[in-house]
Amino acid sequence: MNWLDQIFVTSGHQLVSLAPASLQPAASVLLTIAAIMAVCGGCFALTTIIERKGLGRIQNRRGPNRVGPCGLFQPLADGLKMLTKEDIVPSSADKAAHFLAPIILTVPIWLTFSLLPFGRNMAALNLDSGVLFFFALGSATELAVFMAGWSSQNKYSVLGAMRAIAQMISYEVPLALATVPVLMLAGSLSLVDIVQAQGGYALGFVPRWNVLTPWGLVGFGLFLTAATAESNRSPFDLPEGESELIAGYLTEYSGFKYALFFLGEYLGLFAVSGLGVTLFLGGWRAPLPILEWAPSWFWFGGKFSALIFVFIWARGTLPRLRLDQLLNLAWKFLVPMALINMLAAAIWHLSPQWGGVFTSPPMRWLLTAAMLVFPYVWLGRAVNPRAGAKREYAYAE
Amino acid sequence: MPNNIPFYLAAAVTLGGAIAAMSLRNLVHCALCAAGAFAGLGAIYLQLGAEFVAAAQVLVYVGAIAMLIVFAILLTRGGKVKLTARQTAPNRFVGFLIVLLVCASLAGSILRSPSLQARTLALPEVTAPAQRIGENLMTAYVLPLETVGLLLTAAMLGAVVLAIREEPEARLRSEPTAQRRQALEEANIS
Amino acid sequence: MQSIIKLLWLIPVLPLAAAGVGALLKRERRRASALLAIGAMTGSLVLSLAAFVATLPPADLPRAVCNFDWLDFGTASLQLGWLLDPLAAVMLVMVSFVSLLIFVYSTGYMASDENFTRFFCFMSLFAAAMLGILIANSLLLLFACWELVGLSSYLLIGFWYQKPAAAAAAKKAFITTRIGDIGLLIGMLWLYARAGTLVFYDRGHGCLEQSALSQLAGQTILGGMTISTAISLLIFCGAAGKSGQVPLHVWLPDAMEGPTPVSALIHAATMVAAGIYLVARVYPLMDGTAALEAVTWVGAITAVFAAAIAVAQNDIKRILAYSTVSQLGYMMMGLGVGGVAVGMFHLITHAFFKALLFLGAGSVIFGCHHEQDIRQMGGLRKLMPLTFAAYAIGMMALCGVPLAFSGFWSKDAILTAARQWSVSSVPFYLGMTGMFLTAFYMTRQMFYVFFGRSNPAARPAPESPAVMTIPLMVLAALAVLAGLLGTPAWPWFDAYLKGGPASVDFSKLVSGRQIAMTLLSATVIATAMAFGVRLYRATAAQAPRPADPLEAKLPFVFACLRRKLFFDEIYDATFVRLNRKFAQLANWMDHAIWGGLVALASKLAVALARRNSAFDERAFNARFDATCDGLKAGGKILTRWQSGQAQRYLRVIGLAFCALLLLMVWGCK
Amino acid sequence: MSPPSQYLIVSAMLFSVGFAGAALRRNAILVLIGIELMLNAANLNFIAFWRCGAHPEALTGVMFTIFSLAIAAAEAAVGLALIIAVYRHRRTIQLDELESLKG
Repeated sequence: MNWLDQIFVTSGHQLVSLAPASLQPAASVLLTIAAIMAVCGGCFALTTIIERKGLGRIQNRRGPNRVGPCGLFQPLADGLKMLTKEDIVPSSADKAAHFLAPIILTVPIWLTFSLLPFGRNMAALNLDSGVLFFFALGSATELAVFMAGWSSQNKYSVLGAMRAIAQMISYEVPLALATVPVLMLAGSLSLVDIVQAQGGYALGFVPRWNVLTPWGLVGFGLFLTAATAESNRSPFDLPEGESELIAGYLTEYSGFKYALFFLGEYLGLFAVSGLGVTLFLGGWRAPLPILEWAPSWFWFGGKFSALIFVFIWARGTLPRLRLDQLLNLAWKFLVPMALINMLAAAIWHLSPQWGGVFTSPPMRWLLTAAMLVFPYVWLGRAVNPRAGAKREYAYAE
Repeated sequence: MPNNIPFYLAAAVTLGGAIAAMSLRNLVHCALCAAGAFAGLGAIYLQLGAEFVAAAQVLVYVGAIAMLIVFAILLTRGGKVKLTARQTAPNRFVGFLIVLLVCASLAGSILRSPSLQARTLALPEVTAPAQRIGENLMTAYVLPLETVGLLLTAAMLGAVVLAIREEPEARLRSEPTAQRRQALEEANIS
Repeated sequence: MQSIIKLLWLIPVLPLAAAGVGALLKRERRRASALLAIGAMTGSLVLSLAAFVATLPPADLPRAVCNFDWLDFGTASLQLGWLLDPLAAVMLVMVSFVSLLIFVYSTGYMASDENFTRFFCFMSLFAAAMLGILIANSLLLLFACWELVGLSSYLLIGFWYQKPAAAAAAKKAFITTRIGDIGLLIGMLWLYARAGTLVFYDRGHGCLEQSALSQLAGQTILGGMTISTAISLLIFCGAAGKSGQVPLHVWLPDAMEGPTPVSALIHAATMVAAGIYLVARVYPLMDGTAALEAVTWVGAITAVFAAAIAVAQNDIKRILAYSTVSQLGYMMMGLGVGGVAVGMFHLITHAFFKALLFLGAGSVIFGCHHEQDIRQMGGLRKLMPLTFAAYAIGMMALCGVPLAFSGFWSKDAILTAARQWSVSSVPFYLGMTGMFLTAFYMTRQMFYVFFGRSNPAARPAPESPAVMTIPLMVLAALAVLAGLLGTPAWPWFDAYLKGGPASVDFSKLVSGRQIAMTLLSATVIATAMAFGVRLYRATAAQAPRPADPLEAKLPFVFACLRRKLFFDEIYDATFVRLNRKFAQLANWMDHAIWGGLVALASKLAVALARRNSAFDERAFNARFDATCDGLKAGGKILTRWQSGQAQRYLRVIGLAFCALLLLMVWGCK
Repeated sequence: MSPPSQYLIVSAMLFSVGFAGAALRRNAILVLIGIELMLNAANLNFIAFWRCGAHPEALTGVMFTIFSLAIAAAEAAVGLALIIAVYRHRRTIQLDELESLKG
């Protein structure tokens, strides 16, 4: 089954070897870029239709079903519509910034895909400080959001941009802190090494994925929450709260640039999902030893799709937060919880050295789980002091 | 030197961004160009093999400092361009001469340095692995690390204290809300 | 013993952590703070018991120590450490047990106080410091904890700092004990200078071990006094301050302004015992020196003196306070005449019955709505039967009623030792007098509080809640039973401290000397009680109470005693007044002498200057003005450089930078 | 041009540009940006010397740059907070109008 696992790698090599020798490095790079762009572009198209269909299901309606079989060609139609629409630039806008914002938004996100290991030997770049790079590129999008909001010279745009930036800065902290335990235990910032560190099975069948440890579970939860906020998705989509801000920093965009923002948003979602899969869900590793025969990219794709589905599900289910709730959640719950999680991971890591009962996995489990459950309950109460109280509803007379 | 093209590109972005940042009229443009210069410098670090520093550079300068500057510009109403206003400090020609002098003396001293002339070989292949940096931070540089942590905390507190808005009527304003809350509670009880 | 010593540091650290966490709790988290303090104290008690069990004979070692370097300076180093020996272990158990009971009691007594959490935070801090003193194996660590005890007692006495009396009492306690502490500090420094270490026991190198002791005892200073005597006296200063010995006792009765549990914990059971413990701890240093005689005399005088004052007091807690001072005197006397075991045994028994009395008094005060004047009480026997019973047991134990009560056995040991003291027999008679007075004033108090008719104005309430009475009953049981550990027939306590097994020998109980002592004590106490009953039965029965019958008979003596033998007045008239006078003198010196000299000098100078000025005006000034003008013009040019323009400065920096660079690159070839 | 000196030349130019901005522009925020650029130029020097120096395995230049980055972050935060505070009091951040420290 090895050939199936490495099919993309070997076919890529063969394609590159067709090129003249002097151009082979460049050809290899171009091929990788083309492959990533094609796959992610395809995913983008597919996700839009799946999301609309899925939301439709959740809301008890059918979703798009006119274009093609079951509405499957809807993304094509949407794309055509976007591309042929008039590109309107407000007359008072700052033209250069207005033009550059969508580009600056999408380029760093494309770059992040080069770091993800999509399968065994399938990472385009194995940077030594990959995770840090990932966050660096993610933080570059804040500037693009600011440019979009400010250059539109529209109050709604500026307000939306400011909200988005406040949200992104706030949630970058827990996002980064939630990943720290993984880095600590893998001993590396490289995504390839992190997947490597999650190899093998405990007891012969339980995979050693980070999510299957107490701190990994908590870290994954924190990561997922912060990632949702970081990619401005519901229930954290305040910057685009249409009832308050029309469409936030996107208000003055139309046509292709609007499509680019849309693309950027989905690509951001893909990027954090891919990172989540890599950091917590074992990357391209199979969940059971008997399933090792399936190719690694299949498992990555499967976990990735499951995560995307969770995001769609959350969007269809959860109501939008208020701004103060949003910031309270970040600073009073996620950040302290992530710090405690780091301590728990450190204890998990060091406890075997203490000897005695601590070497047994159940004891380590209990210890770290206890360390995390109590702060969870306590901090949860601090964020929402009325939790547990009897709910009171105000009805109209 | 064809293999040096990435370096020239990054250097051009850095210097171009810096020059634009220092010469444009619109402050927000200046800040954005400065962010570009910071990012270009990150690219140079990457070429030099300092991956970790490059990532940190982008994270800190583009992600944080540029955003801070932009916020400061908006808070001080610097985004509004007054085209009539003078942009440069007084005695600009004297200043310009001094700047030229600084530039010339720096460049001259670099070009004349005999120890730099001697190293005409290609760069050695070294990298700064993140793991080694971490080990260094936790062993030899642990005191500076703690000090920097303290400094950052102090700076954060200082920045908050400096920039916080003094509100003498803050207490007065909170009282009506307390009353309102009480009223709401009473309404709930009834 | 070796295994428990590793964990010994936890005993003080647990309450310390509870205090730290409690300080962070919100004021509304009353339950949490109480549970935290009580939980930490329970942990300490469990560890203390474990430590105690480890020291029980046959123990593997006489004592276990654990030392570590605290800081190095040059070639010397300061060591800290902790130790475990029978002396420390028994105190640990006593302190943590009594503290725990008082914590539980406080949850009832302080229930309506709004600063409940602060109270438990301070109490935990106090307990931590006290336990720290007990396990300290270094005079330095002991001193640090000692000062912490002082601080926390300051905080606790002044707990109701809104009351001016409480604030003043806290200040008084702090300053008075500080006077003693200066002695302790000097003694400590001297000891360090001579012995080179402050660690008590360190495998033969400690300052209480043979080599250091013989070196200290070998050298003499002024008047043939050995250095160990001098250092011992200085250390005893600290102990006297903390334990309220004459003449530094004045703070202790005033400290009753604090909440009653505080009085019970600090001024009955633990803190005042710290002084006794300190003397017991450094006993090897004092052994065989003249310092022990000083300890004995101070103790004996304090015992009588405080008991006499207690006769004329009307505040229920103040009486107990003076009684404490008096009993502390007994302890000091016991240490002086009989050694560690005698003094410490009375300390332990006293801790139980005095804590019992204070908590009983607290219960009475709680029931009488914070009324503390015994003349306003009365008839509480029927309303508070449990409190009455407990209080009566405590009172009997305090008086030393023979055979059944712990106070008898411990006091008996002291008096027996005093009888055999080779130096003088006066302390024995003083002790007997003190015993008489003790029985008398306790009888007086009992009649006033519990007998007679209740005062309707005081609106006495029925019995206190169970959380308060249960500690009372536990302490009452202990006040009786603790004495059994040190009877002459079975001197277990003495043997335990020495690290050997105790032998049972009932014949000692019926030896002629013992019977004589018992009969003598019984006679003295019975006489005193009968006297008290006769005097006060009639008075107590009337409500409102008439004047004190003793006052009617001996007005002058009574007035003197009521004013506490004028100690506060004497201090005001001597030390305070002297201080003020000295300040006035200094002030006058400043004004009259130094001021006069200065004025004279200045007058001379002025006269000289007048003469000179005329000359100057013509000869020098013209030129000088010209120079000044020149300077001023130059200054103006220079001020233009300091323009306040940051960027101009930056440019100058740039120029300087260029110059430096050029100099470096092209200049130094 | 030798490898180290090309980086040094870029660094020198960056420094000069930053210095020019700091010395010639009126706006305090731009002056701050100029100072940041100068700091960056110094960082580039550290990295270049680390790479071309005799003991690259010691990571000295890299460590220094990391600390410098942290300090730059603190400096920017405090500097901008100062600028905002000054703006509140004086309603201007033009440096030539802020001359209360004039001698």
